[in-house]
Amino acid sequence: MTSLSYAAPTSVDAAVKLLAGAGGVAKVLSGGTDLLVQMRAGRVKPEIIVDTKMIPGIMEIREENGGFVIGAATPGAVVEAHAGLNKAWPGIVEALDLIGSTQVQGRCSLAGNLCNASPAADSVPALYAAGAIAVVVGSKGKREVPVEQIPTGPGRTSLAKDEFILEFKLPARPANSSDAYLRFIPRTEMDIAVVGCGISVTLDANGVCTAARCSLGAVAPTVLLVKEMADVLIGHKLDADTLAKLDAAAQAAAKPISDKRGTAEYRTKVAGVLARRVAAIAFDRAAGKATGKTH
Amino acid sequence: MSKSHVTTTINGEAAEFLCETQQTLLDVLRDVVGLTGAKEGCASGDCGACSVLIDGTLVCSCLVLGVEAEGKSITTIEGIAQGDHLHPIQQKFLEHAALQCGFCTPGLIVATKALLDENPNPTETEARYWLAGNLCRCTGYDKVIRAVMDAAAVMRGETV
Amino acid sequence: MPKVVLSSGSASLAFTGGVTEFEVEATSFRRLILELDKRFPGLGTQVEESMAVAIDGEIFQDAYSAELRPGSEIVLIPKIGGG
Amino acid sequence: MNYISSDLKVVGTRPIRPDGVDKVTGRAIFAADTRASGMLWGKILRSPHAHARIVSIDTSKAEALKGVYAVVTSKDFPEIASEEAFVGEGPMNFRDLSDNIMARGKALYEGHAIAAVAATTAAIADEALALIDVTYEVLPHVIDVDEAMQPGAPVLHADMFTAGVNPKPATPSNIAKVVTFKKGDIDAGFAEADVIFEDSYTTKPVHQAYIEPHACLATYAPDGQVTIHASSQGHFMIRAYTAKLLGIDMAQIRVNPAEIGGGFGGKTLIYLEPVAVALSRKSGKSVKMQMTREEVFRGSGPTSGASVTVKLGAKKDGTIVAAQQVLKFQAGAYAGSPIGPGCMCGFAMYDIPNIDVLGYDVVSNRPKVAAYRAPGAPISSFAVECAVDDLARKLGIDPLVIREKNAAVNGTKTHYGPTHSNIGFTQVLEATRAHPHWKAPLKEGHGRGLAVGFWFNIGGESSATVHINEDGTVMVATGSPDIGGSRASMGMMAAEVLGIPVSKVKAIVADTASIGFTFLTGGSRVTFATGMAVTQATEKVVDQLKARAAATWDIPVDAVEWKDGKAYPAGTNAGAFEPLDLAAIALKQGRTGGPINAEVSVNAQGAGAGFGAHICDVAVDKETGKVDIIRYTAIQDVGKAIHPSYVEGQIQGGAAQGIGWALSEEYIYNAKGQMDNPGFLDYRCPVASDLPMIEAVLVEVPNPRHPFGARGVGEVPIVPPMAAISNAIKGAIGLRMPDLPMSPPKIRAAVDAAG
Repeated sequence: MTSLSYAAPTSVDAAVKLLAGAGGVAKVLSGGTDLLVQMRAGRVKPEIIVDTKMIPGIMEIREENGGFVIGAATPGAVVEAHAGLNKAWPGIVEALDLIGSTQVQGRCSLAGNLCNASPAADSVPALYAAGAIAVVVGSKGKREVPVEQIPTGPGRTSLAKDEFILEFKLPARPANSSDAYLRFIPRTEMDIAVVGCGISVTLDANGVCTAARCSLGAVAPTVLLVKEMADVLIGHKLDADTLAKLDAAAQAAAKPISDKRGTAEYRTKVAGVLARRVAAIAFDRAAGKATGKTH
Repeated sequence: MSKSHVTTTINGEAAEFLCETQQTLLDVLRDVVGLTGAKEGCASGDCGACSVLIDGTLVCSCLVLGVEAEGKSITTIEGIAQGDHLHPIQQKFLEHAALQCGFCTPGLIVATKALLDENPNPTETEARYWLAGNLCRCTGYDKVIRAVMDAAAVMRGETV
Repeated sequence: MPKVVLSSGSASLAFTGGVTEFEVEATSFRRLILELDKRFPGLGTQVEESMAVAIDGEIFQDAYSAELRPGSEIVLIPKIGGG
Repeated sequence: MNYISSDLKVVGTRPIRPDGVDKVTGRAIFAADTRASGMLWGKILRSPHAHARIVSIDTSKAEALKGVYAVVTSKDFPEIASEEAFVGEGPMNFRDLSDNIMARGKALYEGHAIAAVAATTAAIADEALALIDVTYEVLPHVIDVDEAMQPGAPVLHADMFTAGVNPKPATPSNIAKVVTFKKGDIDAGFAEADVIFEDSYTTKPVHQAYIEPHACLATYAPDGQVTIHASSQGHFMIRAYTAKLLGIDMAQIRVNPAEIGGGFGGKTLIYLEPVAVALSRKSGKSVKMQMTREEVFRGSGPTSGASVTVKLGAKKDGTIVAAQQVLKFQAGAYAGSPIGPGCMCGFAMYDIPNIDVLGYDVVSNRPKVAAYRAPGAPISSFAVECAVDDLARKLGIDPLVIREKNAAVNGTKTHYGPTHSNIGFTQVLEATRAHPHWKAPLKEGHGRGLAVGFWFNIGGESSATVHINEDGTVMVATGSPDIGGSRASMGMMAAEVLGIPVSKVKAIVADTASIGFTFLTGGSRVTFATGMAVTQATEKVVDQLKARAAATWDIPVDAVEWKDGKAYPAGTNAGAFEPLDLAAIALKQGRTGGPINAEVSVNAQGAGAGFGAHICDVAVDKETGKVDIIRYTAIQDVGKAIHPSYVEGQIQGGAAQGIGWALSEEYIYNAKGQMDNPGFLDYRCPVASDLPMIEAVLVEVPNPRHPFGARGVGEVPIVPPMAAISNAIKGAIGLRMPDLPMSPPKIRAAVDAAG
């Protein structure tokens, strides 16, 4: 049988060298909550596992230029405990919090969730809506990539074999800005999203939206950044008419399949429902009206 | 096949073991170290029966590689009681009949310990969401939640 | 004489040729089984091996030692298991 | 003796269970925790096809792999003639069972075992499985029950001619059996009805989903002696099946009952043990086997899915005068769905003069069904209890009133024959009416549902021994695997009879070589039947204790009475002696006549039927179709709660499983007939945050057949939930959800369809 090796490099360079030097499949291990399941099921058969958690800074959160830098392997539980992130990016925090159980929260990471490239990943729509930047490292050095350019299809990413994500950058927030994420699942916990929606907005003093980014999960082969939804919001308050248009824009953007988690028709309708509900939370938060967890 | 040598701490005591890379921490605990208290219910992180603490953080040991235990401190169900003195969580699970078959119980107790270490005064809803990753098919969770809330009160010194 | 009732339209009717009610001379369940086999070959064994009976309303999974009164009603029903 | 009216000191209290500390400290040994020196790991190759002829199996490459010690296929198991037997739960054909554990000729479902290997590590065993070369001829398959009954459907068994129809059919089909039950004159009944209600319902197969996967450790010694450690609901059942399927004498097989991590009926069948023994026989080494969760779903039995119609006729005042039901049950790949009890239970809660029930047992390309809590009754009752609710709506009658009006009482003759006696349904309905939940105001948009349920409960064969230790403590051993705390209740009944604290009694589960035959733990029979054996054995021990005291005092034994753990002279005429306590008699037992112990085996009859009523409040999100359970109350006649905590636990657990069945659990198949959701992620059992507290209300109408009045408890609570929830949803949004699970997409579609 093929032997599987393991390395836990303590520098980016060492990690990149290991990835570049692998003859067969090399897998980056951060939280392992997807990788180990896939290995167990025989869906991936790596030759080497490169555990990146010993790389300095990769498990930390720091503030930089008024924004935040989140180490790629920072576990969900650590992100959720960070007061600054909860205040500035509650949507990202709640999205990451929705991945798996408390046990999974002890391990799961933004990078893993993004690079697993599932269209139903919970934290990814929130990252898209936030306009997060992934800092990618590899043999050719460092590059900054908008997160929506990382996944290219189910289970596929734009990263080269010798590349991995080191950290995520979240921009500084203007006043009256916030975000929110909701997903729909049949149970209260432990399910994969049937539909997910992330929205980030900035309002003016009158509650009129001046900037917005909207995303949908589990309704296409990858998470979608939906400009048409943002266009509906920008320049408007969240009144009944705007909500109806947002609902319609979300439904129009959704191109889901029918599978064991839901029918295409159902997913399309729920995409509209969630868009309305998420927008309401994001607008309230941006206006300083609501905080706290949604469950 | 070459095995890795891992130096770690298990239930407060220094431990060493040899394992293959693909062996999970659960496999290692059960088949190499001989601690069978953590159970395999799914091997995919969906049932929580294999819950352990790594440096105080609650994880599914089926989703951790054995080699990742290097330098860490692992707490399993076998390390929750102090000698023959049961932890209040264990005592309350017994008093409230919070187990029937007992297969999910080790995982539930380890997860409850992590909850109460972090949040000594959880609401019922917080306890239910925290424990959502620990499937129990026998009890309907009613008596489990009662035991958790009662254990929390005892640990806060409010009741005995 | 005790009365035997086949309330189920199951395999047992194949033994009786569709007869659902008849009387049997027996004072014990054991005797009843023997009489059933005599009258409808195979039925007694079928009842003993894979059926339960209700004697005067009470279900017996095994009625081997049960006594029958002259007016007893014996209903043959499928054996019951559980989860 | 009967203690129903006695002043009880132990029974009815809530002591800590004897196996509790082991289970909260991780010490308890389940089957997967057992080890043997030099043991191998056994793994099973399973069919990827729903229906296929096995053309050839080439195991040579697997056998040649280093570390592989044995490979077995169906050729390693004796061919068995078609023979019906009642060994486990329900009638079982041994030939089918043999085919099910190792496919012979055809693979009948995805997950059907094809071959097995034993190797030094699990990883090598997995690798060996991949080297087994199986040539299949894929056949058309059928999954759905209604489709399986159609003419022209792929036929699974060429020798299956529907039983129960006259004359015998000329061609084989997938309909194994037809069952009918009739009472009164159904046509006359409908003719006199003022109102008729009729509807159709479907349910999906659901798995028992015990958290512990099947596991065993087997050793076939060179002298032919077999030792098995197994997790099962009946180690005598494991012995019987293993003996039969391998042609080994029972005396050569010893089965040790490991702790069992849940069963709910699903561990009343055998899957691994004969395979492990065959691998051990071939390899000369101990073999351990453990299913993955995926194998549990694909390869072990869920309960039936079904298609059901119900037609009810009633007078204007709510009196139901006619009731008709047609049930089509999926049996899985082999005959033997719980169609019988399904047909019997639906209307068992009611006193209806004219009843007609028709049931079909239908095979299709799915895993063979296994028992699951009150097998058949939840499916049948879901349909009936939804129909009764809608009938009440049509009549403008309160849902509790229509059930009170038509409730079965003592003396009600059922449509399947027996007459109800000593039942507590009236008391259950009284407790329902009196419960604050029934009267509590309902929030805007919420709905409240009520449903009732019935299960026979069973008795059967049980053995128990009671030993007095030299220090006066007591050992109780039974042959019943303890699945939910029964060791506690066995010890409590013995302590009560002896008049000593339960802390002085230790109850264990003995292996097949150490105790008399005991039927498996199922059908809610242990507290009833095994409890009866324990009580009688303890009484025999008390007789001996009295005899020893009598001998010590040199007085007649009937001049001694036993009270509170001591022998007393019975009245002043008997003489003036200081009472002798158990410890004092125990200390001298060797010299006063030898060790004191007793074994009793019973075949208990008259288990005492159980009835329950569940009240459920729900909130429905009409936009997403999601249902939240807001409040849940389960009321049940339990006869007498020996250990009330574990009785409540049975009710709460059963209700929770029913909630999963109602809302989220199902087997989902793809077009190839493969299960699409074989894991806890997408099978969706309820998690802690899905449920509210479940209030269990114990109604105690004693069962006169049991020394303490106990009835079976574990089955009834899974019967009412599905209808209670469907009825609550109807209350909330005005729509009937007749198809399980009532999942969000179905509810949203129903809301949209209704406009």
